Amino acid sequence: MSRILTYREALREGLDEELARDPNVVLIGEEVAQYNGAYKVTEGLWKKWGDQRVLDTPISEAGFIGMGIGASLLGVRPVMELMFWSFHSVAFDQLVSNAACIRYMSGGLCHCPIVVRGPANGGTGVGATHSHTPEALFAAFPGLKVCAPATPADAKGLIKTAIRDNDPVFVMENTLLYGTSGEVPDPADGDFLVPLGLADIKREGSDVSLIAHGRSVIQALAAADILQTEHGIHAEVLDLRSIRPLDQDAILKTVRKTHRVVLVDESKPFGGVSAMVAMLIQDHAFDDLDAPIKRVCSLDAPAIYSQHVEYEQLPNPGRIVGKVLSMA
Amino acid sequence: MSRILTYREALREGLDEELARDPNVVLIGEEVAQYNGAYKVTEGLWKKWGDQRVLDTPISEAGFIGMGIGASLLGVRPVMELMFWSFHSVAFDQLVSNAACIRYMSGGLCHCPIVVRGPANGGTGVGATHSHTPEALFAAFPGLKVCAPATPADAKGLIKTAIRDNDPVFVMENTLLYGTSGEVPDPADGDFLVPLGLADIKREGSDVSLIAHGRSVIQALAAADILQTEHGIHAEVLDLRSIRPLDQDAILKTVRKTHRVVLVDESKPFGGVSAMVAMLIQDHAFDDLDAPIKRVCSLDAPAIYSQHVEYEQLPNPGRIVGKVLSMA
Amino acid sequence: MNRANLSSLDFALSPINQGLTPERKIELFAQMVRIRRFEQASLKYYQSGKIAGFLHLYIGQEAVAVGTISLGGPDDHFITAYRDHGHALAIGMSMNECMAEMFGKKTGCSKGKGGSMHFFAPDKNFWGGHGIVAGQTPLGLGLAYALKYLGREGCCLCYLGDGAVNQGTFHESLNLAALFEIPVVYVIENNGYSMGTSQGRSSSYTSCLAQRADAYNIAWDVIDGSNLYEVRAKTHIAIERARTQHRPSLLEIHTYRYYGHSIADANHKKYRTPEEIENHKQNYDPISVFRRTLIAEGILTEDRAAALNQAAADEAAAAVKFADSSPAPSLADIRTDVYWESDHATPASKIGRHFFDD
Amino acid sequence: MNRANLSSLDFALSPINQGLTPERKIELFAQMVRIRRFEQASLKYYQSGKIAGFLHLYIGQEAVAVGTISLGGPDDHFITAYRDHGHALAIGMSMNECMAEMFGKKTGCSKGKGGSMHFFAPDKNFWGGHGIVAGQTPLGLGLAYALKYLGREGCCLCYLGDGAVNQGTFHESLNLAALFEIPVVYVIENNGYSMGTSQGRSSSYTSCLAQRADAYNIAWDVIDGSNLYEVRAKTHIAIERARTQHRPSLLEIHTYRYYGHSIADANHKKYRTPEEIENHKQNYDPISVFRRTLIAEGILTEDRAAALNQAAADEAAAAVKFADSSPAPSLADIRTDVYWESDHATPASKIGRHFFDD
Ligand SMILES: Cc1ncc(C[n+]2csc(CCOP(=O)(O)OP(=O)(O)O)c2C)c(N)n1
Ligand SMILES: Cc1ncc(C[n+]2csc(CCOP(=O)(O)OP(=O)(O)O)c2C)c(N)n1
Ligand SMILES: [Mg+2]
Ligand SMILES: [Mg+2]
Repeated sequence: MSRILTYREALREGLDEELARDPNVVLIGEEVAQYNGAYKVTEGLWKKWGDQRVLDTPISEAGFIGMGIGASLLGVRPVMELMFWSFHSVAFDQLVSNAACIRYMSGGLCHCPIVVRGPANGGTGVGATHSHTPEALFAAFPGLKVCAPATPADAKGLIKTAIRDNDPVFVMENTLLYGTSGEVPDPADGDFLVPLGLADIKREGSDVSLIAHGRSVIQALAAADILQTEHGIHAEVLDLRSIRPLDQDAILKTVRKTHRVVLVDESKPFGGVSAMVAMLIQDHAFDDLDAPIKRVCSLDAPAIYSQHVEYEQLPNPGRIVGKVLSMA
Repeated sequence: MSRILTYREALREGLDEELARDPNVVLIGEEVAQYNGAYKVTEGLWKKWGDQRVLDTPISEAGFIGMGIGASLLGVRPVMELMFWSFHSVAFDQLVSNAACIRYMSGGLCHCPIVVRGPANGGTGVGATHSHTPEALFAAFPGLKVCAPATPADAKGLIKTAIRDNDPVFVMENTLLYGTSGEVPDPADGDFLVPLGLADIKREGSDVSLIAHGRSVIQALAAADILQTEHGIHAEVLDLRSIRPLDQDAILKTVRKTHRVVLVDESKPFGGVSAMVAMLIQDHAFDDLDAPIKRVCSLDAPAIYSQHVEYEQLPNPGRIVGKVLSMA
Repeated sequence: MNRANLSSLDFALSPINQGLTPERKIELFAQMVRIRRFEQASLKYYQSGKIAGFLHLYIGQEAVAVGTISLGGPDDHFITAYRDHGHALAIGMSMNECMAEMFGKKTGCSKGKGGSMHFFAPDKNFWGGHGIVAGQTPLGLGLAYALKYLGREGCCLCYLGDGAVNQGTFHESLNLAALFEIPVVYVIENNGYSMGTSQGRSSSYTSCLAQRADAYNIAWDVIDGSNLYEVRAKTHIAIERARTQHRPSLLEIHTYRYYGHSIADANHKKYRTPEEIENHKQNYDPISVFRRTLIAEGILTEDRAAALNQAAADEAAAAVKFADSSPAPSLADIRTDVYWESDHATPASKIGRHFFDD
Repeated sequence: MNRANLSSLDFALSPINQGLTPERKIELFAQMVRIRRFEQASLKYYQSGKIAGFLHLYIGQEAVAVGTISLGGPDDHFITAYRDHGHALAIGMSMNECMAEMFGKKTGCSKGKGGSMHFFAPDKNFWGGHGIVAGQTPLGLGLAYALKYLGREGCCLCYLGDGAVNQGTFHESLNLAALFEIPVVYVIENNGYSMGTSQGRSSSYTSCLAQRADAYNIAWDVIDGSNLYEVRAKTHIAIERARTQHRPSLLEIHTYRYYGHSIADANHKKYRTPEEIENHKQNYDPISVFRRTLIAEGILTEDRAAALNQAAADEAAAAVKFADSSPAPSLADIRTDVYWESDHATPASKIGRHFFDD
């Protein structure tokens, strides 16, 4: 039995279940407790679990994330919210020098089972400093794990897996997805987990592979609809879900099936997850490609505020369809 | 007439000339003045130019880099040293939210002519937190420019260009190159500048293209020697010099000449400059490739301390030669 | 925030206020009214969907921006956080360009690229409008450093919130300001809350937030932000300290926002009692307080106040019309204003690839 | 740093010192001697090229690590910066594992992966060894937070330098420590310099660096680091405050390093006068001071001191032999200790690609 939940509710249910399962799980962040979360992901959890388990912090991201890293060394399992992932920039050293490297620098004596979560996306009219999409940036650091769920079920399954994982996992959510709904398995049917490192075919197809993560998956699905109904093109949509670990097998499998690839990635085009995926595909499936790998990324400028053009700066079904058609 | 200078002297000469040319140029950083620079790049400049022009700071990278950004808005042209580029992590927000976005968010009303410079490399036995190579990370942010000189002449030519450029330019130097020497044009023969965005063939060849930047260029040149003398393979070595802007034409040109590519990049392999270069090559020269693009990156772990294996973690001539031979 | 502890000296007698002509006083009053009317209009159009993203209203805090900025001379500069409408208007930016910015239009002060949080007017010495909490604090330091470096006798007023004091960069900035003797005046606009978190839940301190300045041997003061005369009198001292002695100050101005943190803040009546909000509106509203003062001084009449109010409302309505009928940015506009060199089509901009759209 | 201003009370009489047996006092003396001999050996082998990277010697500061760490109980934890050899040995790490770490060997405490700046011994409550200035300060906060969360009556001592106080994260940590009532004791090891920059050129403050704690309503004290008894007496008060009241403290311990910032620092005789260095060696050397004290107390003889010295030198020489003859990490070792899941070959580690070497 599954129920229809919003992405936000699914995350919350996942957090709640893990708070219940393990007394060392603690939620930490700005406005996560008494205010119920800036985006209401943690709504009700402070009331249910109290001050010890759900902790409001001052606006000191480096301080409280570093605190969580330190606490994790002694077995506490902090799940820290960045109100926006964009604010990683003020905590960057703690994230990439301490969380990513402490296990290594200690020769494996330390481990750092933290989760950092929050929304990482553009498209909400908040401008350049609030619209960063840092998943590729962090995946570049060995020692870190990164995932970006696109559906409510994946959001729940991945947040729970992230909390149980003994390495630092950065979960990139999406403000534009919080309100979307989908089927999520019933807890009564058992613990629902989605492993890191496992991609998911969100739509089968044979003509072209659209490979995406996060909200770009939703855009790719919409594009696939248009391609099928208006152009008779059957696009397969592969949702990476997890960026590091990365499901290379699934990537190569869809490429070998369709021989044509469009990567959809909200990152800016210099780099991004898609550049890495392209590198891997051309390396491992060189002879399977009928055409160059193409991408639909954000247009290459800081995120614009204006609601009149912001949509066009991001990957969207129109741009994806256009890109696929241009390959024909 | 050219002279033989070390990379360090060449940088210093470039800084000195720009201090002389423009009274708004100021050097700012930890130990850059009275101590003469942790790596002696700025040696003698405080004595020559005084407190106003060469300024020691406390260990507050976010504070003093933000200060430089703010000052640049009013026409001061700060050249800021990060003692190690690795310390970007504590100033990240100032670098990617303020320096990169202020022009955009102000609709072009502000501009930010700063330079941030310092060494960005591994290989000196200082471990994971001091060995970051963030050139791809910053090149991903539209609004920023990034370069990484490999030779004394390029170091001088690029630092001078960076200082005159009206956008934020991040110059990635290399502690292992500071002591290397090479020909640098004589100032008596005129102002010597190397433009951003112009790659340089450091060695001609016809069989395979080694594309690199920074110290990897030197490693690629050593590998090319071995390939030629021991294996009769003529490798062309393209030095990107500038990461953003990027000389795509030069990249495609060498690919179209040799049809085989090995990218040499000290970045960790998830992403890096090389993933982006691979993406561009397969996109624009798909039919010119006889084999998948291969890479030699740092081995995928935080930088190890041990002097006994550190060399092997980084791209080196042996690993490059091995990679080229494996393609045959 | 304990208003009762705040001083009740008559700051009208301070020399800097005695120098105000009646017309200038009315102008200051009118500026506060304009800010309020402008924001009320923006609220309406935010709710109707014309304005995107966040809307952080300044309503209740007007005396801070108007009082402090009224002291600015030709070489004084200003920078603030995302709650920037009040500063922008006080600085002399037009309602049109501000409203158009929020409507995401090309005629906006930042061409629709910055939005509500990122108003800029460098020609009026106003450097934004910054969205990352406390991210502007080292920039303010840098503006002031530049003034000193360039030999100009001026200072930078850098505003931040009571929640922003807990960002590390602010502390780095304070130390640098003191060490390098930089003419910066930091102004904490203490409205008692950072989003839903009260001052006491976000900051530990001895007597007040400004006293943290002692840590760096920096002068500080606490100001009642409902009293425009007091704001001017005390801020003036700090500005003079900066201009003439190149010494920084930290001011804490007690104030209050009537609305939520942003208009998306549906909670703001949960973390504050209705009585608390009402008390501020009744007793500490900066506009009402100053109106009463000016009437008592015999300078303003209720009629003139009403007329100014109407004029401000009309101006705001006209700004909405202007914004609404202005053109939106084009797709091509997305890619301008990234690089100076590209915008100016310099030779440098033509070498190498700068943009990576496929 | 004005030694003359420091107190000259007889801290031998403090209860925490009165409880020391003669043998324990000699042990503390011996620990300081061991640190010095260990570092002298490491200096020698750094110069001969056996040790790579940086070498930050602790020589001159020994009483800080030994005095403070001697107070640690089973639930007290420790974390410091890159100048970490003294703390490591005081905590009970062996010279062998430390020397081997610097030699880059598999038998090193961090398997040769961390080097001189990154010694770790979690089994002894020692959490590093951290290279980014002040980067450890929120970690220390977190360790202490965890102790409180887990209901253990202990605290975390977190060390930092006088230059590190100007990193923003340290201030964020102080505010959080006070606000959340976290049992952390921050110890500024004030050796007067951050690299070539004297305290006065890097920090602005009122009377001393520790007084910055007032900004957060945190208790603070200043300690003469040449006097082991004083270090113990005053630190103990802070530790008790943490353990029993869950309240943080900020201690500033005045000390001195005889060598340069690191052995790569060729300048250290330029930014300090030879007289200054000599004065410290002659009058404030923590080992000499404590030796004289113990001899005056009739506990130690010159002969025993010499024997301890020799034993330490022998131990260091043996550690060098151990390190030199230990195996280096293999190429395969580069890729372990990145992920816990991979190291433990868990099911999770087998799903998806974790490493991206071609
Ligand atoms: C680094 C960072 N963290 C968090 C936020 C989200 N945020 C925006 S405003 C705000 C509250 C700030 O409160 P305060 O400084 O008191 O200013 P006020 O809004 O009251 O004017 C928060 C948490 C942000 N923009 N930047
Ligand atoms: C963020 C950062 N900036 C700069 C450095 C380089 N650095 C290492 S130690 C040091 C001086 C620190 O001085 P202090 O805190 O007084 O400690 P001490 O070395 O005297 O023990 C500097 C500048 C660094 N490691 N990290
Ligand atoms: Mg506030
Ligand atoms: Mg020091």
